[in-house]
Amino acid sequence: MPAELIRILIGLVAVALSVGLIGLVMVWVERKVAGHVQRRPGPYEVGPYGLLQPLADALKLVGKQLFMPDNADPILFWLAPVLSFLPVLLLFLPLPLGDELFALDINLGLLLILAFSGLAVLSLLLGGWASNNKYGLLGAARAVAQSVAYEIPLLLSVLAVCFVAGSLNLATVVKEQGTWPWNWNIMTQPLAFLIYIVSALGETNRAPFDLPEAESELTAGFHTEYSGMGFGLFFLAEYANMVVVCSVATVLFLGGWHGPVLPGPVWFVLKVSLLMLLLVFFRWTYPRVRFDQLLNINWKWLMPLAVANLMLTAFFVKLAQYTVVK
Amino acid sequence: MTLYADTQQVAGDFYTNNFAKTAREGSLILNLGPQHPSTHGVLRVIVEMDGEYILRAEPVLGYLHRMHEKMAEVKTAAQFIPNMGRVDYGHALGWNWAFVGAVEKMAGIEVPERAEYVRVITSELNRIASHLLWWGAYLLDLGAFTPIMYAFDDREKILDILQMPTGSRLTYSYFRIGGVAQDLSEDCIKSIRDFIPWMRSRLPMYKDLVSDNIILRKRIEGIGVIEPAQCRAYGATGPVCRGSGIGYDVRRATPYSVFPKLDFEVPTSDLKDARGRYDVRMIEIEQSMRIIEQCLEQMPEGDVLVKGAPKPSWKVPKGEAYFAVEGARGKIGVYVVSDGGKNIYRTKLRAPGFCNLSLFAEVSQGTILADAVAILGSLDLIIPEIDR
Amino acid sequence: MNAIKEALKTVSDLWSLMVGLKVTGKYFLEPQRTVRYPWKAVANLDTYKGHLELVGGMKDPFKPRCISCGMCALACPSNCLTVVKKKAPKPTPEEEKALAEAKANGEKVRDKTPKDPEKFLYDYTLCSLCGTCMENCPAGALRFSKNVYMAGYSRNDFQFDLVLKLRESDARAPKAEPAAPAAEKSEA
Amino acid sequence: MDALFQGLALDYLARCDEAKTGKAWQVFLPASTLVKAAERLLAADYHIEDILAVDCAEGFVVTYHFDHFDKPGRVAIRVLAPHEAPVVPSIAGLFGGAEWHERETRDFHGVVFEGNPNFIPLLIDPDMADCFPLRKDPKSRVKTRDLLEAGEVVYCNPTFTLMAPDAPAEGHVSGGAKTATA
Repeated sequence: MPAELIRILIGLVAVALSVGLIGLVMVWVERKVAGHVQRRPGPYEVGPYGLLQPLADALKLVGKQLFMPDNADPILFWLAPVLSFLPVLLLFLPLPLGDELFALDINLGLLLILAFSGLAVLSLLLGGWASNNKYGLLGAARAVAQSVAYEIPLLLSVLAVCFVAGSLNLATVVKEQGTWPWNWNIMTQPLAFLIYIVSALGETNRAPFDLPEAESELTAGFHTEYSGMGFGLFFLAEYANMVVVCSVATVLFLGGWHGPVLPGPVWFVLKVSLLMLLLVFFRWTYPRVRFDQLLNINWKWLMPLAVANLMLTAFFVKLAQYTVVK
Repeated sequence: MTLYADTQQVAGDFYTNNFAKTAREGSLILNLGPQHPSTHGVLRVIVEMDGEYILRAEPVLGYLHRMHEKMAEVKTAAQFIPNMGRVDYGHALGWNWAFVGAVEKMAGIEVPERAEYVRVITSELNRIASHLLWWGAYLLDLGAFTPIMYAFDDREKILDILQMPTGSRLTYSYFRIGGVAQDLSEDCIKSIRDFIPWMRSRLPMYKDLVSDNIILRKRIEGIGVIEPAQCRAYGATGPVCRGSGIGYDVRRATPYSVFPKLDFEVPTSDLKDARGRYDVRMIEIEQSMRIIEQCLEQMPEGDVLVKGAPKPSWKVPKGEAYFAVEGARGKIGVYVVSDGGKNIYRTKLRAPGFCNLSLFAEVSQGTILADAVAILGSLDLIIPEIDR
Repeated sequence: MNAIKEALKTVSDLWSLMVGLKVTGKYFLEPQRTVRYPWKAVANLDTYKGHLELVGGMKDPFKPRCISCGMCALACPSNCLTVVKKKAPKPTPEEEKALAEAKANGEKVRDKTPKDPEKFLYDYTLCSLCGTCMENCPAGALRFSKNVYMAGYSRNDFQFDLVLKLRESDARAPKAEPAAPAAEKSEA
Repeated sequence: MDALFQGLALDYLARCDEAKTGKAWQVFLPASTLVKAAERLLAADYHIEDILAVDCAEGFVVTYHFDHFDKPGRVAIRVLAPHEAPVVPSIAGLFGGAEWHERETRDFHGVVFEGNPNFIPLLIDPDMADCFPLRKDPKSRVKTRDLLEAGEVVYCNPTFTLMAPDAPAEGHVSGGAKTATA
């Protein structure tokens, strides 16, 4: 038992450090990719290739005065950014980076991730509500409606994979898959993968589904009134969430640490990075969808498709069982 | 929290209070602007919202009001020209032309033919620049960040070209009473000739990246429908009325300068919605390039400023004149009355954006917030022009 | 039939998203179009229209061609120009005598007052760079400078005497490299 | 144009040289006829261009410019609003766009448009809404007839002296038979 506990503690510290690092690197990647897509260099002054730019920005954010608007609810206002960041740390624990490289080997790994990622929306709601700002309120309302809606197809698509693997343990799911791309779940579950990616965009409030913070409509949505580290934590949590979402996609659909030649963790990081790059490209390519369209996509397309996919999967899994038994 | 109209007793300025008087219970009064990312400057729109739906909207103007019409009273006609570049930074040459044209009309000054061609070329280039600026900014309103950079890449080329004869990049004061300040140099003409095929080659990319994009189509199709009758009641002109199926273009309706000699189409769209206005502007870019090409072919040699152009002590002849040109946003009209003094007795600037924006309150009713932003953008507003 | 059409349309609609990605992907790999400003200078500075400057005379390039007629100040829409004329030098006694003589003889006396201005005050904060002054100058003594790198810490830095500026350019001329630092590094 | 305004109490109707003044017709109306005239113009598919006032010696000449999308030809409808009580009926009920133009004219000249649904300052700060920047000093005001182009007169009400040349009581009337002076 103590060995398990120590493992978790080490894992937590490692995660806390790496989340910070990943956040900084992702900010740099996002800005650099955006720059190159728009045919400008992106950050390039601070450090080689502007690598230290996010660090400089982070230092600036840390150094800023913590400012709260009049009539805002002080407790909730400051609780919100912290609450948005903390659950993210937990999300990393059950993720298997390699064959033996994970902090928490738990049967319900997937469930843990889904449960804690559901907490994120609470922080957005609190932040938007507590800041006594109409834009914030609208942004918070959008965030809740969007998260609640997109959680369902997300769950359903993930569930389909779990049916195939027969386990909620992420390590088991990975082990079920093989080395080569045609051994990965994406081949058996392409629809689930698509649904997962789209819902993930909705869950993490990434463009083109970044409605809670749609700046042309709501200035900055739920974090309109946040500055300094309050904003910084929201920002960091957003990127950390992105990493989690991409990691889960890698584990479930892209064969996790499997891959030829290179060691497992490298493959894992590579796959996650590629997915992240895809999300970044989405953001810098597409216009934002409208709110009613966003929900329409969910309820009219993703939900029925996800349910149908799940039923089919269940059917085939059962069929396979029978044939195997006989 | 003073979020609701019924509890809103004190907060709010003159306009909010004036607006809130008839507000219904439980609705949300929201100030979009004067500092807001989608209002392109300092436009302020007070909206009464029921959730995401807009019940009522009222633009509040005047944050950039500079009283150009008063300045026209205290300056001589020639001295007022620099002001015209500042009215609309998007299509500054259109305003240059409207004012200069009105004074020329009143004074009966004939402009050399080459100057007319130079005017057409530069103001059409300026129109393309203005449409590109609109295109980028509109996509920004709709949440796409990259198109504005591509648009500015192309617009930059136009600014470089226009910098050669005018010396400025945005607020041109290039036209003079009786001609233009400087002839187009050989270099300048060459870069215009180079620019047109380049711009043509860019348009398919615009189409691929944006115009055909399903998200964009869903965002702008069917929103902000403006009926022709509304265009008449509000005096909406330019791409707004052409997007509603009215083929009205001042260059064709009341031709001025050398436009009768030029072959170009006036694009219209029967969609009447934001998509219609979008399409019209995209086609106008092509048509402007056609006009420029023809002008380069036809342009004669000669002076660009009439002999005996007005000196500083010039007295504006008595009379009145209304001169309208087709700006990037619609009909730019300048009305001048002179009593024979150095300064013009009364100058009235008719800004197309002003009339187009006055439609907004009616059109945005009952739409959701995101659509209202999309409609606002589709009207192509330049706030300094509206506030004057 | 309709359902199939609908489905096909949906697919083509979704394909438009891929086309968009293709465009951004293509530009992602292409070279940048921006100029890294402080390290490289942009190419279009030669047509730039900066603040006004006086044109030097034919003989002495550091003595203004201006004849202090004041047309520019009259034409200026924003009253940013003030021309201060030079006073006639105090005549020496001999000159005074000669003058009186000439007057007595009814000869036309050549005015000794120098034409060039004592001061040519220019307020760049007011100037709208319209060029009206240049166009109305009978001597062609004004032009726009190409000075892009005009910056200052106070408003007073933008109110200067153009005559002085022209003279200063004399002092600076031998050094030969007063141009902006950016221009030097423009290669590479 | 005279057919369009058939039966309305006009003061003055003149055809103008479009190449020189930019408008085809110029009409002076008493304030009471304005709304009816606007109704006719709306029915004839005219669109509103702008509303402005010119501060003349006799009063504010409030000018409404209308134009036609299909058959271009600008019509200037003019109403004289005396300096002491510059009141003109609003046409915002007919032409929605007129609301803003009227408010702008109020800001600049202080002309009151009766019946405008939202008659608050538009461009000028409400705190200094009563300064009317374009009102001229009484000494520098010019007479209407010296300022505006007379045009080719089609009809002139005998009691209307605003545009008559300085020598009074000429009252050049032509085509008056067509338009009844109701």
